[in-house]
Amino acid sequence: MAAFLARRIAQGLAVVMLVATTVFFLIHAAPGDPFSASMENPGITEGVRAAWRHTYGLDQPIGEQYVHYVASVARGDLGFSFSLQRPVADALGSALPNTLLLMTVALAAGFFIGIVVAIAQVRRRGKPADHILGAISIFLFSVPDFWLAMLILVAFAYWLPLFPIGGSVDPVMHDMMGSGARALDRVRHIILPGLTLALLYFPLIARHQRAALLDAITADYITTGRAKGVSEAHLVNRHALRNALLPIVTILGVAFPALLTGAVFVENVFSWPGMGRLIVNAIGSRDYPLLTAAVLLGSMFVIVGSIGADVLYRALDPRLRDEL
Amino acid sequence: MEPLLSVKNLRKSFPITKGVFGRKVGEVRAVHDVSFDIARGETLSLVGESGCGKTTTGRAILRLIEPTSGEVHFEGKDVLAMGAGEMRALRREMQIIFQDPVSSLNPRMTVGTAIREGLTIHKIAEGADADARVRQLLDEVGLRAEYATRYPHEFSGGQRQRIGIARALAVEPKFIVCDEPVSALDVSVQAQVINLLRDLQRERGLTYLFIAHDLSVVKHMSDRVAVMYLGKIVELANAEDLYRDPTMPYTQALLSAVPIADPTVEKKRILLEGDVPSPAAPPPGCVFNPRCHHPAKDAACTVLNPPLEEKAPSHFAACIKQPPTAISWDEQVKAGGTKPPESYFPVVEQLTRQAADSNPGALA
Amino acid sequence: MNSDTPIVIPRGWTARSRLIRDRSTILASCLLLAMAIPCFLAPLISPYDPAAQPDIVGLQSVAPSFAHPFGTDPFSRDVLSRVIYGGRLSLTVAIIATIVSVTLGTAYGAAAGYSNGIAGAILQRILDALLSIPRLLLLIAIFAAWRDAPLFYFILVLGFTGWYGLARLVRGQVLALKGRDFVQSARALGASRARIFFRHVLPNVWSPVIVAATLGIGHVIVLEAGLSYLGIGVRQPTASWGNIIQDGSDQMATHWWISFFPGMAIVLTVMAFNVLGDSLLKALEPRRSVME
Amino acid sequence: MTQPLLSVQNLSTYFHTETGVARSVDGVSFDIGEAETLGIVGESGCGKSVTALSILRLIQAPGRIEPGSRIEFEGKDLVTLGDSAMREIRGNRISMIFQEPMSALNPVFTVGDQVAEVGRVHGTGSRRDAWNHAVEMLALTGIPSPEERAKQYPHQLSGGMRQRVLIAMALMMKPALIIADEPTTALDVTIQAQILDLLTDLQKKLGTSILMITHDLGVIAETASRVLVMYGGEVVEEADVRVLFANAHHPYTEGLMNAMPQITHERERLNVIPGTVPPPTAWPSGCRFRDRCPYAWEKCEKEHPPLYQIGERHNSRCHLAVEPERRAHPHLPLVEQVGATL
Repeated sequence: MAAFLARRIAQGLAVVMLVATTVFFLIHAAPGDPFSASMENPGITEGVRAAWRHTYGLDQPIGEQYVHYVASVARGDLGFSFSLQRPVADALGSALPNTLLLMTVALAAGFFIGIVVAIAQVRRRGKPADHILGAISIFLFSVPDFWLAMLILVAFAYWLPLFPIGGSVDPVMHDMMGSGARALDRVRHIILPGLTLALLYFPLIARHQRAALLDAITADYITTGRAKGVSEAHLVNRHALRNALLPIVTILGVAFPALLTGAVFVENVFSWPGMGRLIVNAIGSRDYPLLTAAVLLGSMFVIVGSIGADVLYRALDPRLRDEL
Repeated sequence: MEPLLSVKNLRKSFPITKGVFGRKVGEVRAVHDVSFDIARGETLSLVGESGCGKTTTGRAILRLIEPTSGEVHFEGKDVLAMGAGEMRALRREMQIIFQDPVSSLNPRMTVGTAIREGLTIHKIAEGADADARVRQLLDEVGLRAEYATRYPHEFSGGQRQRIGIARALAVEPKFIVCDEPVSALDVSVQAQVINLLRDLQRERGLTYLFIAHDLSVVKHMSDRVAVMYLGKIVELANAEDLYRDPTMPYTQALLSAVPIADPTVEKKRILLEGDVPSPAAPPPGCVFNPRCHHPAKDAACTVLNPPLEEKAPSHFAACIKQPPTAISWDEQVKAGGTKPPESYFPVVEQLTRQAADSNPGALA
Repeated sequence: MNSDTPIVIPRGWTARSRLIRDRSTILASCLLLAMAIPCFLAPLISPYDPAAQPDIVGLQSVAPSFAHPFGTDPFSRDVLSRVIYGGRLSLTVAIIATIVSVTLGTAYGAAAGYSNGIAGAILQRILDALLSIPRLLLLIAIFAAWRDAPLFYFILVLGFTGWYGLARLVRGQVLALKGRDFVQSARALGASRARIFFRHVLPNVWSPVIVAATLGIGHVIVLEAGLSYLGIGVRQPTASWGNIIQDGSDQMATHWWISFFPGMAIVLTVMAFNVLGDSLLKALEPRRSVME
Repeated sequence: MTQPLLSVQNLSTYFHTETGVARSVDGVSFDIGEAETLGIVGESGCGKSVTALSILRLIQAPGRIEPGSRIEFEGKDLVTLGDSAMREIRGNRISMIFQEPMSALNPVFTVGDQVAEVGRVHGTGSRRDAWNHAVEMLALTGIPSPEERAKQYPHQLSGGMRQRVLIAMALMMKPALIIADEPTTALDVTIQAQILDLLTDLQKKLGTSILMITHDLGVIAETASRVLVMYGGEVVEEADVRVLFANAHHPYTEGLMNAMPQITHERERLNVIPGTVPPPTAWPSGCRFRDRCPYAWEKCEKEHPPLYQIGERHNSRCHLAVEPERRAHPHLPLVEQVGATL
């Protein structure tokens, strides 16, 4: 097990360095740089720009910049954000917990809804309920993330003002609340973005789970179960589900990037102070260090997700447990 | 006369690897020191239970699986030393028929194109000439010529097996490896294909290596039979001799296990204990010793490697407890032997004879 | 009357007839045509010039009416015309980008699956690495830097970042095919590696490729919309479904029609592609029917 | 004669598919007595497995047991029995052994757990009791060190061991009837011998009746006391085992016996039944075997043959029963020549 983990982590680190290199060159090969954008301000002369470039080392040959960059990343130093005027690691560090919170809520809700919907569909397979749930799944699967977020925001924060319009806490009152009220305030704020993300996400789970369940309930061991006198409900809930959950675990690996993508848009629409918002804000100022770091962090998410899925799969499947 | 095909000490092992760098931590001995000759026009059968290495042997001879070591000579030519080009040319002489009639035909290729492929590759015929040959081949295997334009999924298992045979025959080979060609078929269809294979052999002077697990089919098809167990040939003899006087205790058990379609026969069966050991960890000495029922079995069997030796004229078996044997009693004692070899032919032999006498077949 | 009497497998079980009998396939195809035909006939049927700003004050963000069925946007442009022209662009971008990624993915996957030994292992490792890059974040970083790149490059980059999943799928298929008896049978006949590859392996990987392409187009439409919404995709004044939504995003609560109609256009089109891809999958490979 | 344990009367199971109605089992009747082994033999597509599944009502949509079918067991009609009452019978009074021991076992539960589940569903004792009972049953089927084996997963056992697990599962509640659907087809011949030996041994010990379904005439000859031969969803011949093998009447039975190579016989040439089994959506009119039959004449096309009684407890669905002289003039050679009949 330890050897397996060590191998996967080593592979993951190699991948992250590879990604860092690719992104570095893709970005630095672009014409212009962050400071050529601020043309409109006449107070900023070419001399000022040169000084800035010097400060951030952008005037050095690209090879040297790369060596310097790789060395920093290896030390864990992700650079200094031009636009935020603070170390990238700091900025990401304060945004990450919010994103993780949102993703955890969405992951849990998405998996829960997805599995429940799939079981409902399989129990009523071929009947109208199955088709309706399937149509809803495919609809939500096709909706652009940001558009759905906008609709939900407008519907439940403006037209029907049940929830706050954005942020993770009430900007004015939060600091003055007692601990119970603060918790409630946080819950009120996370419901809309969390729900949106879960809605975008559950079709992926539901569709895989439904297929896996259908595979499982046509398996021979289900017939054996019936021949033993086991009830249909018990067959689905115990025999089939236990087998069908296995392939779902592997989706975790695929699901992470999907969730991250969703988070970028949903955070923006709901002004959620997370990584996604940070990234989008960095677009306008061409904040290279921040953008590169975001891609690296995203890769790490994906890698950790897939390692987690592998470990979980091996733990759940007795056929693979011996190989750990 | 020189044999058509000669196999010497053929070995194939598959490595078991582990870790990032594919470190080899062991190997599966699929085929271990297999040797035999096949004469022109003969059918030699390889028979044994699943995992005994019979299919690997067949494919290694054709180099569809690259053997680990050993020699294969076809008409005196060293097959394993050939380069890629030479090997491709030789494939015209040696063909294979597969077990699974579903998987052995390309689903996106019409029957005609599939049969024609060999003609094109070896530039045997093209155009109208090739069409005519395809029609003739279809006819020869008992299918209608119009079927050339259809796809494999439109045919039943038995028909597909005929198509596979036509495809192999197209290049006019001298030698065909029949890898369980009838195992996937129902009894009545199986009989059609068996008869077809025998007729083709007679008409075209073909030589077969017939691989199967069904001992009744093997008896019907073969001139000689080699019994394999855990990657080794443990007995090799003329079909008649082998079925009448099985010498290796494994063969005896195998034959006694075959259910007989005659309720009047009183069966006395040698029931083997347990399962075949894993080919990744074959037992030392005789590979069959943990399950052996020979009364003279002793510690020597777990040490000495029994050679495949001639026990009766042209009847080879690998057992140091069945006389005659070249492994002297002294050697056996030195290896821990306590029971001297003795001739042992349990009930099986009488059983098969009795049955043959008492019931000459309902129709025959 | 011999062994060749009846053809056992009913012809009705073929992929084509399964597809034709499937009601959702027909619905999806009709929907797709209904969306695509107007888009590609944009100059003929569009009521206004999509870039015209007739009256920036009087016609600013007007609600849907007979004259402007989808209303107008903050620059007084007709939303319906922009949705039609935007659709032409969005669809074109998605189709070309998908062609690029399907070509690359099939080629790479086939090469990775068909090469033996070290070459195959290296190709697989590279693929593993590529698969762990989050596509959207990468695209944001690239387009933030290359903000003035022409549309053509935008499409190419979309294509070049979209083939990893398909490559993995194709590689898996090719590996499975290599072990199939009919490939062994071709080898035994003396077929060359090239012949085996082109005659026996490639023709059998088309079905997952077609499915992936169908689903891929839908995916790229959404992706393009997202990037345009963030301001780094298709640029103003050229209309694309994504940037029309952006035009109205600030006033969603008060002028919902600006963002709503292009959004609906995306949903309907993408849904049609997804349903179609799903039915194709069911028809071509009844065992695997999950979108990836 | 005493009341049979199981009496199947006019059983029809059709599959209502898009490509037509598949009449997989079409009017099958038979009885099984106490401690008897009835064999059903036939090739793939003859309806033998569907018959077995129908008895336990394990047919899934689009399959359906047609009205008019009766399956009488211990005084109840299984066709009309309520679902929960039917579940009471499954695994308890009638149990089943399947062909593929690997896929018939759930890969994610231990084998002990799966055997014990039968006890938990039907028993009254605690989980502990069920487990202990399961271990006993595993021991009974000859699994060495059953306590440890019970804690293993199916993939950790060999094919023969898995089949023993299925047998243990079937025997848990000491059922009156075991349906064995090709129980040894997936096994090697030496393992098959072990399993058949075990089954007959256990039957003697426990007095259970067995319905043995197989395509292998050898297995039938060695295990069954009475045999049904099925073709085209119908019983085409039934007789006591010795009578059947000595005196096969139906041309299909006869053809099958002579098509099979046998280890005990020398045969220059195998007899061939030409053609293949027609699809169950399109059985031929009249006799369903007629276009593969060497004796078929006009009557066979026009008239669906009834099950004629031709001897004591020996029936055959063939018009030769009333016109036996036609057997002397087959219009097809009994040993087919390749190419001759194209």
